[in-house]
Amino acid sequence: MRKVIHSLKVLENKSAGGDNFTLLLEAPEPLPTITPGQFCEVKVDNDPTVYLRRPFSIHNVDYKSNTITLLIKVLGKGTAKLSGIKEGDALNVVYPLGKGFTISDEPKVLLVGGGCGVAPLLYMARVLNEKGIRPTILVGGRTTVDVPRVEAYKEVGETHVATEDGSLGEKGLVTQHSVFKSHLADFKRIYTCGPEGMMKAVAKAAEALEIPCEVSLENTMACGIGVCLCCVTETKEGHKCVCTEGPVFDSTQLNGWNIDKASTCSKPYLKNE
Amino acid sequence: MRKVIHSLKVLENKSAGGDNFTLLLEAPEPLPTITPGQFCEVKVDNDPTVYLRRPFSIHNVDYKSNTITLLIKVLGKGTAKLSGIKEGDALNVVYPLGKGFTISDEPKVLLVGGGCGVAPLLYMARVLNEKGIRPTILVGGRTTVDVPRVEAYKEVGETHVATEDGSLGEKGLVTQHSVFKSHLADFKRIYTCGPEGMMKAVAKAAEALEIPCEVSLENTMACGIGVCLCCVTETKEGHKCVCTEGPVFDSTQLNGWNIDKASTCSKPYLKNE
Amino acid sequence: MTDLSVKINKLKLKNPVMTASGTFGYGYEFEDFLDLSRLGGIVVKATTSKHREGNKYPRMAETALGMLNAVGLQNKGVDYFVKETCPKLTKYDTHFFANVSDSTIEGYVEVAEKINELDYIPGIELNISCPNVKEGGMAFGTSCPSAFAVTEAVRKVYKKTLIVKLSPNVTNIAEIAKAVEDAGADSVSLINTLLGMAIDAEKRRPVLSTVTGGLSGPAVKPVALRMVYQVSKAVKIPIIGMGGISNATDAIEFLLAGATAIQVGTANFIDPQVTIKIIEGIEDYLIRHRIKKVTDLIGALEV
Amino acid sequence: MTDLSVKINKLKLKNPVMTASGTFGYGYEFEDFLDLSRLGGIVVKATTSKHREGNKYPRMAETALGMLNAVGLQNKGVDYFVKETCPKLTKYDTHFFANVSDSTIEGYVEVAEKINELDYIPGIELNISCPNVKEGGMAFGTSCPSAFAVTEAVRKVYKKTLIVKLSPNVTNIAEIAKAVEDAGADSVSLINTLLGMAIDAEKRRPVLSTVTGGLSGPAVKPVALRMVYQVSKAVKIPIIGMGGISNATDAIEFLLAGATAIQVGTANFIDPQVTIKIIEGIEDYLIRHRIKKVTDLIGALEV
Ligand SMILES: Cc1cc2nc3c(=O)[nH]c(=O)nc-3n(C[C@H](O)[C@H](O)[C@H](O)COP(=O)(O)OP(=O)(O)OC[C@H]3O[C@@H](n4cnc5c(N)ncnc54)[C@H](O)[C@@H]3O)c2cc1C
Ligand SMILES: Cc1cc2nc3c(=O)[nH]c(=O)nc-3n(C[C@H](O)[C@H](O)[C@H](O)COP(=O)(O)OP(=O)(O)OC[C@H]3O[C@@H](n4cnc5c(N)ncnc54)[C@H](O)[C@@H]3O)c2cc1C
Ligand SMILES: Cc1cc2nc3c(=O)[nH]c(=O)nc-3n(C[C@H](O)[C@H](O)[C@H](O)COP(=O)(O)O)c2cc1C
Ligand SMILES: Cc1cc2nc3c(=O)[nH]c(=O)nc-3n(C[C@H](O)[C@H](O)[C@H](O)COP(=O)(O)O)c2cc1C
Ligand code: FES
Ligand code: FES
Repeated sequence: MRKVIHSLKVLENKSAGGDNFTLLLEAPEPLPTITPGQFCEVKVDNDPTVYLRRPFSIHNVDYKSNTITLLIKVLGKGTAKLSGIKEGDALNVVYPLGKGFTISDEPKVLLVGGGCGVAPLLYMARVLNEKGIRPTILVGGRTTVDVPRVEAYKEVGETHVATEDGSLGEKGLVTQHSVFKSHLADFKRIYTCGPEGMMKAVAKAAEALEIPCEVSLENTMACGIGVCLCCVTETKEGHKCVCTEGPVFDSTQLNGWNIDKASTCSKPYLKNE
Repeated sequence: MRKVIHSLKVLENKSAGGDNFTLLLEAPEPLPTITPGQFCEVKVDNDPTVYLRRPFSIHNVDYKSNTITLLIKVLGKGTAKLSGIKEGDALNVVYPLGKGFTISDEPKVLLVGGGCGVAPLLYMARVLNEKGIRPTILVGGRTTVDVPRVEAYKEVGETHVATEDGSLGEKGLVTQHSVFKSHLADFKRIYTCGPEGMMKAVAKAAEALEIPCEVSLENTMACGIGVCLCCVTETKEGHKCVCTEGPVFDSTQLNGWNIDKASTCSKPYLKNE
Repeated sequence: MTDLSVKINKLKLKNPVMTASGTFGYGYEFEDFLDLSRLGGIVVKATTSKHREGNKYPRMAETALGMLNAVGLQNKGVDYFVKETCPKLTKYDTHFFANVSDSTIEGYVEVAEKINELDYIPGIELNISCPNVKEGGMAFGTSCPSAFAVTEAVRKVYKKTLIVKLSPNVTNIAEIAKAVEDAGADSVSLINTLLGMAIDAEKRRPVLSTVTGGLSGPAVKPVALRMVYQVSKAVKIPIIGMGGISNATDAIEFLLAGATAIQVGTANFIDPQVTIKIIEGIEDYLIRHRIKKVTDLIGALEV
Repeated sequence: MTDLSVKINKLKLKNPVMTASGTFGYGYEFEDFLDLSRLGGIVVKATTSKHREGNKYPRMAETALGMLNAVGLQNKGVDYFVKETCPKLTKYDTHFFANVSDSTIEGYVEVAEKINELDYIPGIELNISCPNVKEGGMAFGTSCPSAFAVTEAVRKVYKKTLIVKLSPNVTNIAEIAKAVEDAGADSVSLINTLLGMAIDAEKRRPVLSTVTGGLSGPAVKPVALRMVYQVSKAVKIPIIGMGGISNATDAIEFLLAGATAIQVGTANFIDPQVTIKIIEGIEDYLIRHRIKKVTDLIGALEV
């Protein structure tokens, strides 16, 4: 898969509720082939406090209109700056990066997302749809605004919601949702993305049932292309780069995830914060 | 004179020909008292390559509308960034700074400006006007666009222009202009601002005729308020801070100005560049 | 109530926020912008035994989130300081520290002795780390024996709080800190500027008249923080940390790394009111984290 | 025609723009972004005698126009490098340099000996300046005797171009440069990263698993430039300069300060095509200034 550096044109910057927003970006030439779960590295301009690029999953791809969409949660300086980007502005983006989800022909697929971790699951579901598969999607967050774009998910899969405060869907964590608790064994493939605490719980349950489970990590990155070795995660075979050997890993490959230094998305999700 | 830090509102950003533009800025509370020749320190936001504030002369003051105007030439990173500032934006400015021109009751006054060095002379002329004095103003530059806002100067004084290529006014340097060459002795006060080469030539001619001549220096500055001691110029009494003991100095006070490390405005003015 | 006070030796500061020498003049230059009596302390511009003209212009170069300076200790000498400057400082309710510099040990001692006589100057900061003078200055701060010698000599004549300001341009700053502690310093402050250089590629010339100069500002913060941390493991005397501090978060990082107080330098040029914002930001942080006294943050890094 | 070629020892580079170890992988990771054969040279990621897992995550912290890293020499060891990696490099028309690191002199010698056998590796960069490993690494680069010893030992077994990479975390880098020149180095490269630290004030913890790490990026440029200048006054062998170079102007500044070639590190992360832009920018500069050969810029600073 060829990586490109594009100056993408911002067609739309739309709020997705709470701190979340989507950027619709148009490529200057035909899009490269993009696999669900892959990400891009975005240069944040005009901010003296932001030096490195910022990684974001590719939330949606439309080869026809030659656009990609990002779903971003404002977390700090870079994402705050990006949230103010205007229609017509340009965004320098390196993509597509990393190894995405494995796509099989199994029809019974569960996608589990937490907070802004849902981002890559939309494109994943769409690609599954193209293969005739309608996945079950389970998304969770602390409260309604932490579960962005539920309507979009409903279009591409049977979507269930869990919120900790019960303001949307069932009350509780995704792993406490009735679908997860009672029907997990029905699924042949599980894909999850979100706070590491959640992903670990999902992976554990999946492993107990011997269901293949892929998780998508969000380690901090400097290069995004496998050369700085800053983004490593510990696996059964030693350190692996999340940016090139991931971000998607088979859950059984990983060991010693460090929950509290974990993913950026943990904030809205973990209870005691 | 009390110094303030204001978030000034940009009412207008207007081209003044060539690389020059003016910013009309509104203060959030009554303007402090400002003397012609004083300057301000502007914070340039959203640019990772600009860290320190940038000094600019105060080009005009209107106590009624509570506004000041800056006349700026795009020279590098900071001025380029400022040239893109939009109506409604805010600009963080520390002002008024420095010691301005001495204002006397002498009616025969000559103001000599080169390139963007004309900036402080407009407000100077207006203040003279208020005292009933209509100064003679001589401005020069390489070519027409390097002599910004001639129309504004015509309103406040008898204005003459010299351009090196003869595209506007007389051909040649300001010191070769007929007013300068033939009528210098008529004046009782000379004030000059612009490239140091020009100011030196003006000062030399003035000194020869024993006419008091004040020059306005543009040394690079870090603080603008007399604490870093970076902006010094050599005077008969040792190093003096341009930001607090200047920027205006009596020409006879100064020694050893260093022409080639000179003022920013030298570029459009000096011949062999 | 949140307690912001800290102690440097026996001296109590109302809060840990001081201003760094050479970046805050003699304080009164900032009077229009803030109430000086809110500051924990003010370290004034370097004073030497004799009047000094400093280096030639240009003395400044802007760099990536930082600046180089090559002022070279321009000042009117200690006698002027004692007679003319100090009397102007007595009206403010904060601690003024003199920054003492020179080219020889005798010079340092002379300045310290004279300042020792001033009632309203409770301490000095011995600057053995100025990179911008040909003789002395930084040279004293780059080897243990010379750092020890100058500190010891000054300690003999100086009876009040003696802070020694260390140079970051060394292989092992902890060693130097230990040497000055052994020589009797009450506190160390760090870092002075990192030796750097800027070139004008178009003119093919150094930007500074002195070719090299001292780097300060946000760019140096990671190095400063590391050095404060290293020194805090090596000495028992209180540390005053500085280098690139521009906001309350930066200040808190230095406290966590082991500093008892902090100094704000170059950031004063960008925002003359930054010190007040830092004081208020530290207070907010303490309240938010339910910490009663700022001293609980000192060295509280969980490694 | 403008001549961009430079020579390191007897080795001719097509232009002075190289990539810095640890920031450009083994080169081929950048193949989608640029034509590697346009580069003056590529220094690959550090190789040690044995496979190393490196430090724990997190290994990175963003700082003011810079970053800290604490990778800790993660690599698959010299045997893997010789057997698996090197064969992949032969197809590119540029010079690949191995970056040799270890914890002991024997380790350095072992790696150098093995790489000496590789036809298509014309030189090594001896990394005596890695701040991110507990043993060896930077320790070798912070004293003259140890820098001399490791260089001398490697020189005995390594017959091709030997570049020694210096640490900036020293009081006097010119002295160390002189020591390695005396020990037989063909060239010195500088600077490796400055030791720094980052703290998460909210969590009250260091950001890096190793507490301290190496600072790189634009923030360090003034220090790097000064050190290149100082070293250029001390040694006769060619200098390869680096530290924060992000554009052609930066590169030219290093050449003017005395570097024969330059390396681009962290800037590759921000713009993977930056090296090509730098090469083109240098050429533009030479044309604009009517300079025929880039070598005329080396050390051409008018002081
Ligand atoms: C492969 C990958 C895919 C991602 N996809 C998305 C996505 O689709 N949508 C989305 O909103 N976010 C996504 N993220 C996270 C996103 O990159 C960060 O939220 C963003 O970089 C934060 O930048 P900032 O400048 O706003 O935060 P900063 O101001 O840099 O940091 C704010 C706080 O967050 C912490 N932090 C920053 N980045 C990370 C990180 N990656 N991991 C853990 N802690 C971090 C910092 O340490 C700090 O405490 C992804 C990350 C990765 C690695
Ligand atoms: C008291 C004072 C009043 C001024 N009034 C005006 C004014 O009214 N209008 C106006 O357009 N400009 C004025 N200037 C000059 C103005 O401050 C500079 O042009 C501006 O700071 C350049 O910023 P920059 O970021 O665009 O340039 P940079 O990108 O920082 O620099 C571009 C080039 O210009 C050089 N340079 C930058 N500033 C100066 C300086 N002050 N002196 C000499 N060389 C410099 C740099 O070394 C570099 O080579 C004044 C300066 C002073 C000190
Ligand atoms: C313009 C300038 C002048 C300085 N003069 C002195 C001085 O006279 N004595 C001294 O000990 N330090 C001096 N310093 C160093 C500062 O006090 C401080 O140690 C350094 O700038 C790092 O802090 P900062 O990054 O917050 O500026 C000076 C710094 C600057 C920028
Ligand atoms: C992530 C990272 C990894 C590095 N790894 C090495 C290394 O393995 N060997 C080495 O000699 N230098 C290493 N360096 C240092 C760089 O080669 C270079 O000396 C330093 O980053 C300064 O240059 P820069 O500011 O252009 O990045 C590394 C730097 C970074 C940022
Ligand atoms: S981010 Fe650089 S190797 Fe993964
Ligand atoms: S600019 Fe700081 S003293 Fe003048």
